[in-house]
Amino acid sequence: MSILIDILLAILGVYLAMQSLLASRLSQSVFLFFAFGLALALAWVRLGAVDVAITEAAIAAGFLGVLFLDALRDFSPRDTEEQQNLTTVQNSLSRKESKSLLLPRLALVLGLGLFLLIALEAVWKIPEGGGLTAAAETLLPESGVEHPVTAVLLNFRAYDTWLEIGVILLGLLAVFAVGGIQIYRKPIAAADDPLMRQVILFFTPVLFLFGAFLLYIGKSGPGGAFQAGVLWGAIGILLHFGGIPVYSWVPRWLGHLLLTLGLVFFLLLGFLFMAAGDNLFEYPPAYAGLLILIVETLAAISIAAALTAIFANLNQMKKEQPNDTAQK
Amino acid sequence: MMIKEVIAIILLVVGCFFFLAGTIGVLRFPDLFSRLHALTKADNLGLGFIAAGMAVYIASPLAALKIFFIWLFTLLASSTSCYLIARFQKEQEQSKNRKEQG
Amino acid sequence: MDVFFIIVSVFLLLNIVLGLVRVWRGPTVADRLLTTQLFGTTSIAILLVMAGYLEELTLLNVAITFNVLAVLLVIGLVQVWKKKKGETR
Amino acid sequence: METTSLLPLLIIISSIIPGVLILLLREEQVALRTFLNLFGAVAKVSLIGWVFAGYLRGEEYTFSYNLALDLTFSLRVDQLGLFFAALSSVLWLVTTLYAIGYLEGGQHRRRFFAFFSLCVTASTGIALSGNVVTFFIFYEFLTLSTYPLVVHRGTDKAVKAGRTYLWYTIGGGTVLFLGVVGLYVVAGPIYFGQTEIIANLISVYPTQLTILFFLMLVGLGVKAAIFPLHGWLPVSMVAPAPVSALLHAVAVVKAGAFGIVRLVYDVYGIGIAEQMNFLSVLAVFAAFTIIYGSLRALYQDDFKKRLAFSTVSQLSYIALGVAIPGVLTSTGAIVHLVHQGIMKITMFFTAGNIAETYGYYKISQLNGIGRRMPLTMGAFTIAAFGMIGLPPIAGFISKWYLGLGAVEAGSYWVVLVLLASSALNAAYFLPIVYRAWFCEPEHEVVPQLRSGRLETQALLLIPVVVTGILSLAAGVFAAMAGSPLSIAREIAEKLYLL
Amino acid sequence: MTELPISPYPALLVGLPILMATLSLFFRTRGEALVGLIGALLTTGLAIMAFVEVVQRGAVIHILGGWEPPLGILLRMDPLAAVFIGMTALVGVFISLYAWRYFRALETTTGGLPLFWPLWLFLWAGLNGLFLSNDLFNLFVTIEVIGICAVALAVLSGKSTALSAGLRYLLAAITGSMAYLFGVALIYGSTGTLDLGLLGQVLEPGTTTTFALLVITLGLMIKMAGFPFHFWLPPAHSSALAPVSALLSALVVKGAFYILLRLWMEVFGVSLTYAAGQFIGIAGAIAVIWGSWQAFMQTSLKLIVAHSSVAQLGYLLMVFPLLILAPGVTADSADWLSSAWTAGIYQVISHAFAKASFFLSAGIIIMALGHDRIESLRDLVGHMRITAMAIGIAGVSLIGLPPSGGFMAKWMLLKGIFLSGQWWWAPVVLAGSLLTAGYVFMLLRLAFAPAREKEPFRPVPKSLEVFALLLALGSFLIVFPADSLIQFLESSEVFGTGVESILKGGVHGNN
Amino acid sequence: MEIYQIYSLTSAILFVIGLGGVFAARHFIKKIIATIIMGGGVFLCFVSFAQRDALTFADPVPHALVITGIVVAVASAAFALALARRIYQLTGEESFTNDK
Repeated sequence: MSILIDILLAILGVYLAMQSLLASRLSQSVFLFFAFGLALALAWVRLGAVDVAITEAAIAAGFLGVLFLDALRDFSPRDTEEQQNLTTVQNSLSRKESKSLLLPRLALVLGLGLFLLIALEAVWKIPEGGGLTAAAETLLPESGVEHPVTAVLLNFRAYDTWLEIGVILLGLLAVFAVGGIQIYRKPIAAADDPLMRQVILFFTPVLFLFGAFLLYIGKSGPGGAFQAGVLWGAIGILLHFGGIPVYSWVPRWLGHLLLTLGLVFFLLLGFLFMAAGDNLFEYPPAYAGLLILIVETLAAISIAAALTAIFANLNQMKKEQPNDTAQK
Repeated sequence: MMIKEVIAIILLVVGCFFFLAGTIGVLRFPDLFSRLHALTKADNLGLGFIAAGMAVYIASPLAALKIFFIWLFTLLASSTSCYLIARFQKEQEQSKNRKEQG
Repeated sequence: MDVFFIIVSVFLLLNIVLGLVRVWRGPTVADRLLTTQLFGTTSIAILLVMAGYLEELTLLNVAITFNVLAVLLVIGLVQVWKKKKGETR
Repeated sequence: METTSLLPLLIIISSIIPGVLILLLREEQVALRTFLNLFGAVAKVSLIGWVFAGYLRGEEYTFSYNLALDLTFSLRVDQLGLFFAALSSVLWLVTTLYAIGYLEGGQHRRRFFAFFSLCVTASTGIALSGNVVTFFIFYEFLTLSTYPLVVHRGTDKAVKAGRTYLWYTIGGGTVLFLGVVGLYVVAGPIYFGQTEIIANLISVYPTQLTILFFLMLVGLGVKAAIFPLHGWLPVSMVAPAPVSALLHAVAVVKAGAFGIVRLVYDVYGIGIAEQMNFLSVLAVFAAFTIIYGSLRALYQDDFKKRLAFSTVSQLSYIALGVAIPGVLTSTGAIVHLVHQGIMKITMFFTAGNIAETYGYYKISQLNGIGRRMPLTMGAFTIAAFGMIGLPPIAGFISKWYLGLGAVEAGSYWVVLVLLASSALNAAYFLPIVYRAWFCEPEHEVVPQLRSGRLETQALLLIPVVVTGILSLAAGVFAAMAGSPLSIAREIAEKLYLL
Repeated sequence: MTELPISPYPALLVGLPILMATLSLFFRTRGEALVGLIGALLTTGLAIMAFVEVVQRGAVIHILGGWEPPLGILLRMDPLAAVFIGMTALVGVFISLYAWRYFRALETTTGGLPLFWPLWLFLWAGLNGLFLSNDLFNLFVTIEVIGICAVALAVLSGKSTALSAGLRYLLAAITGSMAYLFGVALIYGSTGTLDLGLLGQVLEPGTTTTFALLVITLGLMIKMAGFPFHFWLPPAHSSALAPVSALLSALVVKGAFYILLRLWMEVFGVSLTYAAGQFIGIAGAIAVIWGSWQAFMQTSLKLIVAHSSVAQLGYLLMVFPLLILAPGVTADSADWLSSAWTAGIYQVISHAFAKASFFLSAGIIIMALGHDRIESLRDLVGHMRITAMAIGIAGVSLIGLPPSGGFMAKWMLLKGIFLSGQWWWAPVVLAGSLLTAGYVFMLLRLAFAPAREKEPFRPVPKSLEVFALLLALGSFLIVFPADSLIQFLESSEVFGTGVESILKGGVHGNN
Repeated sequence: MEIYQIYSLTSAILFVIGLGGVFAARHFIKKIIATIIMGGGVFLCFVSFAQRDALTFADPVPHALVITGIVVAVASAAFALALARRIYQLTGEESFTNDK
């Protein structure tokens, strides 16, 4: 009976995914994509992956959603109502064009269909694997935390997590590489909406507290550095919206310090205990819980800083445009 | 069947009704502002009933507090966004009118 | 009781599916925004129901996260549109 | 492999190091460059002399370095290799002298001399290589180091010629590569002289080994300019005279011819090659090339072009000698490696001298040139008579042995080919000689280049006189011990005793 | 596995570059470059020390966090990994030195470029991490690190062509890694482990495994620009800055190849068939011909070099059909395996050196002339002889003429082809060589030709030319230690074994 | 049919939809969305298998992997978005011009 929910959810997810790709307008695409994110988050819940659900909701729907929305402002000159006629003209154009594309399209669809059939058979016939549940269960007491997912993330597979924090920093560096380092500059205009101010002022402490709560609860239940980091990052984004661009208030070195703190501290701690023991990230079991909490806190700060910076840099990227077009 | 379950069922059914009403409103009402109105009012109320039902069902003070907060946040978020959306639409229409006039 | 929770969840899910029609039809950006709002609220309701059904109270945290980020999205969107308008004007 | 010695490596290095150093010098450092060049050339000649003396005492010199798996870089001194190495190092010395005079005041001399050194490195490397892979490595190295020399002038014509040259040689190199790899796969690493390996395998893999033989033959035939693979040779005449001399007499074409000798004698073994009828095919092509090259030479008015087609023809004497089994023909073939080299180099020097001194490039312009440049034309005349096969000049010896051997082997048609070729040789060389000595010059011309009382620059004159005398001496003193003929005979006898 | 000695080097090889990268972030242009260069030199030193360690002690491991697989992650530095790390260090240090000088020279005109150094050190750490990794998921994270760094570096110039090519590259990279990850999910689902060593023992053949193999191979083919998925490579590599192009083509694409090699040899032995090997070989063969032909048709230097990468990577794929044995052939009786392995390794190394040198030379030419149309190469020998020499030498190695590393690769490849009886690959190898010779000598011909008109010519720092030349020479010098290198590799578990396609129990033995 | 199987089948479908989208979609943003949908499919696959082997709790390793994966995918998507926006700012192009 409960399978009905799953079937419905699956259909919803597939439908949303397809529609978000097939939608003729960009804003349609993006909103359907949000909905897809929500459906996916519900799917995680159904599968008992609460950590994943929080992460998905926070970063894939929340953070990425804001980024997409911000991007829409670049991309949708045709989306306003006045220009709908233009869209239909273009649609008919593309229809004419699509005639010549019929054969490759058909080949693509056939190829994908075949691929899908094999994929379905492969996941259907998947042999019983066993997984690592038992192994995680036996080693959990030594890890210093009670929640198995946190234990895997911060202790058993700490190396992956460390690299992942690096990837977030890298994402920021890559964004810098595209648009230059814009975050330390003051933006031109600030918002002056009284209600918005109030909302932001109200939500900032809520976000902070809830983030801290998730960080702390990560020890024993779903939550942890990433979720907390994204929520704290949301503070930065909100403040940016509210006309308080955080980075333009801090000196460059401090901003960079916040950005790299988690990654570097994580590594240095690892090196420290490597000098004592044999291996990187090998914590003495007695202090593991405390160390993990510290590492998580710093990581969350860095993640928050990086996400804010990614958003802020993307948001301010356009300011440079007149210069570039002049060069072009 | 325990008494709290009965209460929960009743509250949930009522909540569902409001949700349905909100959705129908979104689908059927002619213009944005009335749709906005239907959705925000009905859904918040629906969520309130469902939250109340679940609080009764779970019957733990901490969970109840959390559920209450969830409802509160949703109220805040949706009322804010309702206002923001409405104002956004209003401003857009105004600017459109201005363009048409000038 | 479980059956009832499932029915409620399915009902709410169907609600979302109905709301999709509005995303499809538009016609304004604000309309689409509004349906996202609908999705958000309904999802939270589903989460609450599931929290009871699965007896997994941590789902409430998920619901709060949804909540908070819905606000973020809405503010972001409006802000963005306002800025855009300001620039095009 | 029994004794390792650095001497063969030293012989190679003696020209690489000057080459690389010259490349690093500045264009203006003429004296240092000349010194390096001559030092390298002299060092190489004396090292080879030393090794030669040691070899006569019965010492063995091998050097090997294992590159990977069965890919071994191996240098080994044997009689045939030493013979070829001596030829190229001596002629290099002479050519270097000539080039110094020839290019005086020219452009890019640094590059020229550097690649000149690298080129002779490759050539001695080919001579001393101990196995097929090493041979191949140097063979390709030779292609690369001669390319900049061919395009040296940098004119569009030169660059075009360079392109033709490359396509032929790289194509040939690729075919050879295929053959060599195939040989390694079928027979394992083959050292020169280990003919028993193929002899044992021939009954197991007859088809494969046949295919491989012809693949390698084609690869080598490109450089040896056997018809129809000769197209690059006349075109690359645009290169400066010393380069042509080197290409035609010492390095490139000889590498091909030497490769064929190695392939037949030291890889497959003369017995197998004969038994499988490889040789008759080679003989037919060689004979055809001899006649074809001579016929084409008849119609060339460009001096160097005529010489070039003559080279095509003369080279195939070597292939022909290899293709007819017998001690005498083998002797003829091997000795022709040297004889053709010194005679042809003389001729190219002559052409270069005339071009440099009077600016004449065509045969029709050569009326009476002999009176103005008696020494140069004297040397040319000796070389031309040698080519025709008049005794007692070097060319006569080779032809004599080839003819005798052919009779001995019962291939009388070869004698006919030789006679026809000689007649043709006479037909295209004698007019030049006649013009030079007996025709009146059409008009008085002032030489562009003249130093002192000599007919041309000393550095241009000395080499041509030396090689002219050498080609006479090689014929006159052929019977003496240590002459090219006696060595070649020794090599051939060893081959057939084995 | 666990009885191998534990060494700190694997952890340091990943940690140190990242530490230096973050440090360099705190400085401005000059300081950033200095810290970055120091980081590059330190990493090189570390890599050499680690290499020596492996030579002395054999394969070493590092158990991260002290948790052994399957739950934990293991870093393993065996001879194969050591060779790749060593290659990265050698090529990387020259490119670093070049980049240092190059950006200083650029600074006078465009104000310098920030972020090159942190990104490059991150990339280096990612590459080291990839070569050391022994865990399917960890490999995914490292290829993502590499992918993001590579694209970010590729778009550093900020030109719209570079950005467009970069986006294409990034989308291809993400698609590739997602496909790879899908395979990983299926493998984990069916075995419950991610450790390569354990997987090799427990993986069972079946539909799921075969499909996982398919998607993983597809994903990695996209990442390494294997034939049908090569579309992103030429624009991305040709539009980047010179040192970046060199890094991308010399090192980055090799990462995906390394994973492919490792997984096919160590993990997927059970579901590989002779046909699979042939299939990937065909992709490689087409790439060789197509890429060389495309390179031949280009008119700008960097595009020639970039298309040539497609072809040269094709040779790498052609090693696979030799390593997958036909049914009934055992690894002991297949005497071509070490030839095939040597061919692969030497193709990787010599291509890294030669291609890096080629791109660096192209950078020099662009710096001198402002563009890289091939007509501008006229009389290159006259005014930039060292660069001309570098191009010549690198080109010779690409063609595979002796005695270069490329020759060693081609020789061993051809030998393996004949020994295994799969002669049908031979024409491809030869045709590829001839086509390569075609475009390389087209360049050289122009270099020797006289200049038509005097082009405005900006002086270029001599040291740049020298670094390019040293790299080109490197592609020759690597031949000399070949014998000891192969012996060193043969002590590794992977090297010298082939995948026998007789499946476990002989159930799925049909192809 | 068990619950996890619904999701694992869905995961395959999502993956293929995303894969098709990457190739067929024209607009940059849609291509980026397609890659994220692909990623969603892959992560769903991981988690669905984790649910299958649940003892006292579901297999935590896939959950951890998926969290890592989501973050990595988001970082790449942010970068792609930056590129797409920059290209649009500089050239006004919204899709690859020479695409198919």
